[in-house]
Amino acid sequence: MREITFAQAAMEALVEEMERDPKIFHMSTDAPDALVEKFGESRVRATPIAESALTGMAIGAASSGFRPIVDWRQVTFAFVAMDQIVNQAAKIHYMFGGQAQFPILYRASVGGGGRSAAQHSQSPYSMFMNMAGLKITLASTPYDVKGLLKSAIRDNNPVIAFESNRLAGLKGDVPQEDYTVPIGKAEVKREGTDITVVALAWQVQEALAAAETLAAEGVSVEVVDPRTLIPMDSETIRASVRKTGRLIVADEAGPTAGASAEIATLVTEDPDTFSCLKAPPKRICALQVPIPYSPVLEDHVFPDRTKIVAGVREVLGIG
Amino acid sequence: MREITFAQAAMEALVEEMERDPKIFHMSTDAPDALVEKFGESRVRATPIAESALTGMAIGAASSGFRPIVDWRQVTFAFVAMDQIVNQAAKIHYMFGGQAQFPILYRASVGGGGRSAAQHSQSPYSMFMNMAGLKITLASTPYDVKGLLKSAIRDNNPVIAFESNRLAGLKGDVPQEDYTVPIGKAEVKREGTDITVVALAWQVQEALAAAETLAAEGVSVEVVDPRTLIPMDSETIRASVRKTGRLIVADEAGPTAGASAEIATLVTEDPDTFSCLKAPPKRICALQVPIPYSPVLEDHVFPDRTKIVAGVREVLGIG
Amino acid sequence: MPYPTPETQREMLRTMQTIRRFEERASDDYHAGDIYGVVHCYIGEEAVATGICAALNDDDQIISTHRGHGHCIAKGANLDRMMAELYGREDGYCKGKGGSMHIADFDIGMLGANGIVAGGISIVTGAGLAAQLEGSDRVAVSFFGDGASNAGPFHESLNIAAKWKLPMLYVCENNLHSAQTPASRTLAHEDVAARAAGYGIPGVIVDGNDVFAVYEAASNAVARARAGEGPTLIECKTYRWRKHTERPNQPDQRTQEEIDIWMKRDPIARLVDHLKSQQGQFSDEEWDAMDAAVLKSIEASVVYAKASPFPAPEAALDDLYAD
Amino acid sequence: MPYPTPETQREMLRTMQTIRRFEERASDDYHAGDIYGVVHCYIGEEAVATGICAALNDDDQIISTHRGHGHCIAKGANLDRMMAELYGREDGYCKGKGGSMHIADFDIGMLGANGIVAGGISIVTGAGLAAQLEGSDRVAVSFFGDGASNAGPFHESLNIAAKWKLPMLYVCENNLHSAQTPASRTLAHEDVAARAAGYGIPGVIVDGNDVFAVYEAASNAVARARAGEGPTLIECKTYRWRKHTERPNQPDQRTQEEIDIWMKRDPIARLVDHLKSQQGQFSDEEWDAMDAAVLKSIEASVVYAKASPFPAPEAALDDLYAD
Ligand SMILES: Cc1ncc(C[n+]2csc(CCOP(=O)(O)OP(=O)(O)O)c2C)c(N)n1
Ligand SMILES: Cc1ncc(C[n+]2csc(CCOP(=O)(O)OP(=O)(O)O)c2C)c(N)n1
Ligand SMILES: [Mg+2]
Ligand SMILES: [Mg+2]
Repeated sequence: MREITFAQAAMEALVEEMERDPKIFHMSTDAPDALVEKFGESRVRATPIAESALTGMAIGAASSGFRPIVDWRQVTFAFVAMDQIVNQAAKIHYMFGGQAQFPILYRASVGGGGRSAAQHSQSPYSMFMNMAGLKITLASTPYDVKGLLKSAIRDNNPVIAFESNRLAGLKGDVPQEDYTVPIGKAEVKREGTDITVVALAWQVQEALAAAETLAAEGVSVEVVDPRTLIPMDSETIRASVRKTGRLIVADEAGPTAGASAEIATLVTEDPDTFSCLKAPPKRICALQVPIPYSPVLEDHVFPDRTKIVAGVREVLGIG
Repeated sequence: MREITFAQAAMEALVEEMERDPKIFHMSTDAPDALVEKFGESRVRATPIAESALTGMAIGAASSGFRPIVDWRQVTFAFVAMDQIVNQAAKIHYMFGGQAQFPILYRASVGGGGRSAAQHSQSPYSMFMNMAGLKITLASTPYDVKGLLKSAIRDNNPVIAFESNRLAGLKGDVPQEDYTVPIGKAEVKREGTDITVVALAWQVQEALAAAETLAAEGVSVEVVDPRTLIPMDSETIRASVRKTGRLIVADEAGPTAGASAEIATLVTEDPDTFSCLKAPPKRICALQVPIPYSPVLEDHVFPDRTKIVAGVREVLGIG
Repeated sequence: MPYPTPETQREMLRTMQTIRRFEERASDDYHAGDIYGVVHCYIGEEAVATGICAALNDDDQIISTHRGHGHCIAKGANLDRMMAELYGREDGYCKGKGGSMHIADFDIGMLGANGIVAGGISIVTGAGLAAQLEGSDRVAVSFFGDGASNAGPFHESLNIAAKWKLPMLYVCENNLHSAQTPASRTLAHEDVAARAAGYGIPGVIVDGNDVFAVYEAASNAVARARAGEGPTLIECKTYRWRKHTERPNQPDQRTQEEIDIWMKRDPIARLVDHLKSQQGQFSDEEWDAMDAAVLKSIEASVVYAKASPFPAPEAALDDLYAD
Repeated sequence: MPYPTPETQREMLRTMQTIRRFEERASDDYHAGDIYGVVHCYIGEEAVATGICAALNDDDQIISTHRGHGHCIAKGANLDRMMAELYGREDGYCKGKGGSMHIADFDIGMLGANGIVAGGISIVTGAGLAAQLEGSDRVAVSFFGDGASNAGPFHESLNIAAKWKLPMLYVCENNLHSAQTPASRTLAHEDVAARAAGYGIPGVIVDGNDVFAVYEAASNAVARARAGEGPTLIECKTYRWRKHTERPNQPDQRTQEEIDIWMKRDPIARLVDHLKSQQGQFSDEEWDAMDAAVLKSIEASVVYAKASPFPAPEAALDDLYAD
């Protein structure tokens, strides 16, 4: 297999799907060169800075037989389009009694680490989880992002694919052949017996590194990657916690009403899983502040492998 | 003391504060008659339908020495203003290093029950909880809404006051004298020993009714009302659960990444409280769907006293 | 432009009267408690939807607003399924999930009423983009109010449609009010059509109570759109006779004087007068018969609605996702 | 309008040169790794901020964009604290929390650079409303790009400001590009100023590389605003010399030819030529001395920045709320 980066894998998914299906077109405020060269300016549209309009136009085009892709780029730019996301894309299939389909892929970068400060750094996926009607993916590897984007493009519903900025350069094995990663299936990224770390996106990589460190100390960490936030594969997560009896959720978003709170609650509210818990669940998240600019501040805000290692030790009552 | 409605109490808060402080002015797409008559069209502005602009204008006016109130009306209308809420109001005090103050009250109605369907019925407060930088109130009684609105208006930060549609006509005692309800303080609305029901807004009324029903069966329910969602008074909630050992969160919002998930997690992640838990926490929430129009559908979606009673019995393993 | 054929004129009249009678009935049944939530009536503005849709083909697409019954009917929606939706029943267009503010019929190119002011403008612009991408000669029409014209999506959509020469009609129903607020307090320039200049597209003002004027403007705009020349902004000056909504406690700041002036400009009476004045073209009897037929179809829709069951409560969980 | 006084002209030149030198240094130090994140340079557009701010009083207010250094400097911001902010230090304007895209100085009426395109337009409109409510004669100025003029907030804010006659200047810096996308592909009408007609306000086009032209337009608009006659839209045609950002891998679709044409229209060289051509008004030595002084102040700002400590990590938790 080839090694390619997360960003390359994502772009491959778009290229291959656009080759496969002429009904797919792409809109974003700057058009990606790789797509323009292959598919031309009509199918790959550089648009005015009007994300609200793009988001809505995708809905109308989708119900007219197309399969639009809108790249919001940084998720913070998507907030100008929030009405079209919350009140329109998420609701209208349901509200109109299911009479039309809206196959749309919305893409957005999340996260931080780029010293880009508060208006270009955020991981607000839980805001989109709270409303009903969307599907949401959040990949952690090049393999997954390509497979998830393909599933998202082929899905007949609006799907938001969030991609963590920090992963863009991450390399990993990606097959040449066509494949998909199903929406709604978590993956155990590393098996273990002492504690479950449910990690999201970049934190999967951090959790795997932490697990490696801890393995040297004889601590066996299971790393579970939900891969899609909606629908959430609660069964895989609960099964892991029933096995290990302990839960950490690692997320680069702030904790408050976050995906981390949802995952912790999915675990604790399930009577069978609750009865297996040997320790309280723990969230290892970003500090609950906007993301600051200065490197020393930004690095302090985000969780990382060191904080996960410390958290595991705390939950296990060691060191 | 007088009995007045929730809506009247809220309006009194605005009138009294505007009388007290000439720097307060009001903007909304239709101007409330009661305010226009008292303060005139300059201070009480009927605006174009441009909630994004209003939300932003409040920020600029606030940093110039005013204390604006913007009534978004239904919260679903506020999504067009989401950039100004998330990227601007919530972030700029922090992002600019605290150099200016932004005392703003944003008001919005949440909830359902009015057969107004998906685009006019939603309780998305957890979306606003996930971002850092706002304060958020959610009152359940006429007394609280007046006191909380006064605190919100006097606060030097952007505060969102969510008010549940179903409470508008609820009557309750409200003193004539000036008083405030502090932001960040929960209230035990009814004491009990067997189970804690943390209830939000309209669900406080439902939980109190359920508690009454259950009392007749010898079940003692403690009802805790957080009253503000940010900051959340986790200590009062945890203390109650340490006493009762059992938790239900009742919320008219859908559960997923909701305030209910946050409250459940605040309880379970605290080691002292976790060790007191005799049963898994339970969420009694709206079904995770957009709100449908037809009465039979809408009523099926929302939680109510009957569902709370059933939930309490289930958690206690009775009936 | 010559008048439409007599048959088309009658068709227009039938459509306008159907809108009016449908809403009179919907209002009655709302006050009787059979229809729920919020109902916004279009009465007084019937010539706009009718004149525009008369210029469209069946496969052309429109999007509507919170005040959507007129657009639905003018585009050819089924009255039974509309009424059943208002009644919250299983056979309603949205299986009871939508109600008055959300009637849609994608099969006839009616992309939905929309409860968010200006919420539909970009959506239907996407339908226009779809037509262009397909190379079809379909056009797409956005209906919206004077109030909506002050919202961001209006601007973003018109700019894109103009730049990309999308086959669009942007139809502003300027009824001089947005809820309780008069347009004179919200529109910086009293003519919404004046904004077209900023996008380099035609901005046309028509008497929205004159169905022929609306039809003519629409026909020109449709021809332009089909020719690949891009969008037109059509501002129809009109008026709603009723309060903003049918809610019992709905306030209304408008003066009776203003209302009276506009009721004298009744678009339906005008068309009837026109038909009658064209000697021998339209008799009182014909008009009565037409109205009776319209009323019958409305009555039938109520019968249909009442016969349709309420959805099962559990149906609330259906339709969240497409397969 | 007569030229500004020679002293004012020199002041303008000093401001423009300060902007340019500040950014040349910021770019160098960014590439050296001392400044982080994203830096957008204003070089080539200095006459806009300078000409506009020269027409303002100290207590007038402005809001900026992601490309904000020029606006800060023209409004009188402290170079030391600007540079310290770019360096991410404790003595920076935002204590290191904001960086290049978020420099603000509320004390001098600079309401902040803003990382969201069009994000500041409504905020500063609120400052204009505050001035009006207070009865003060302050004006407020929104700077934004051609790209931002296609976004909803532009439309909503201009309509409100026009309707309410707010004391506002809306200054579009049309540098013919938004990131990689040329304005010719995004603006339905090539002149943003054409949109003013839709709001019934003046829309003025000026040569944005001619500081006197900008100053004159600004002075007229300020007079109009202070007289209670409402806002003006001023479109300044200009050009950025550098790529969209200073990122090493920043793409650039613009042709060298286009860049060269605009570099020949250098606003600074034009002002220098003007000063020199007015016999005896400005010598080479004076210009060299001015530039040397400017460079010295920039150098001093770097020294200040480097001497300032990084914030303590825990400071990340400060400033979330005002007391
Ligand atoms: C974004 C948004 N803001 C406010 C409302 C509340 N609202 C519903 S209809 C209406 C007035 C709309 O006026 P206009 O666009 O002129 O349409 P009309 O009702 O006159 O047909 C308002 C303010 C809404 N539905 N959506
Ligand atoms: C809402 C939003 N969309 C996209 C971006 C990304 N972005 C940053 S600057 C820029 C181009 C802005 O162009 P313009 O307004 O003309 O200003 P200029 O950079 O030319 O000064 C874009 C697309 C953003 N910051 N905000
Ligand atoms: Mg109107
Ligand atoms: Mg530009």
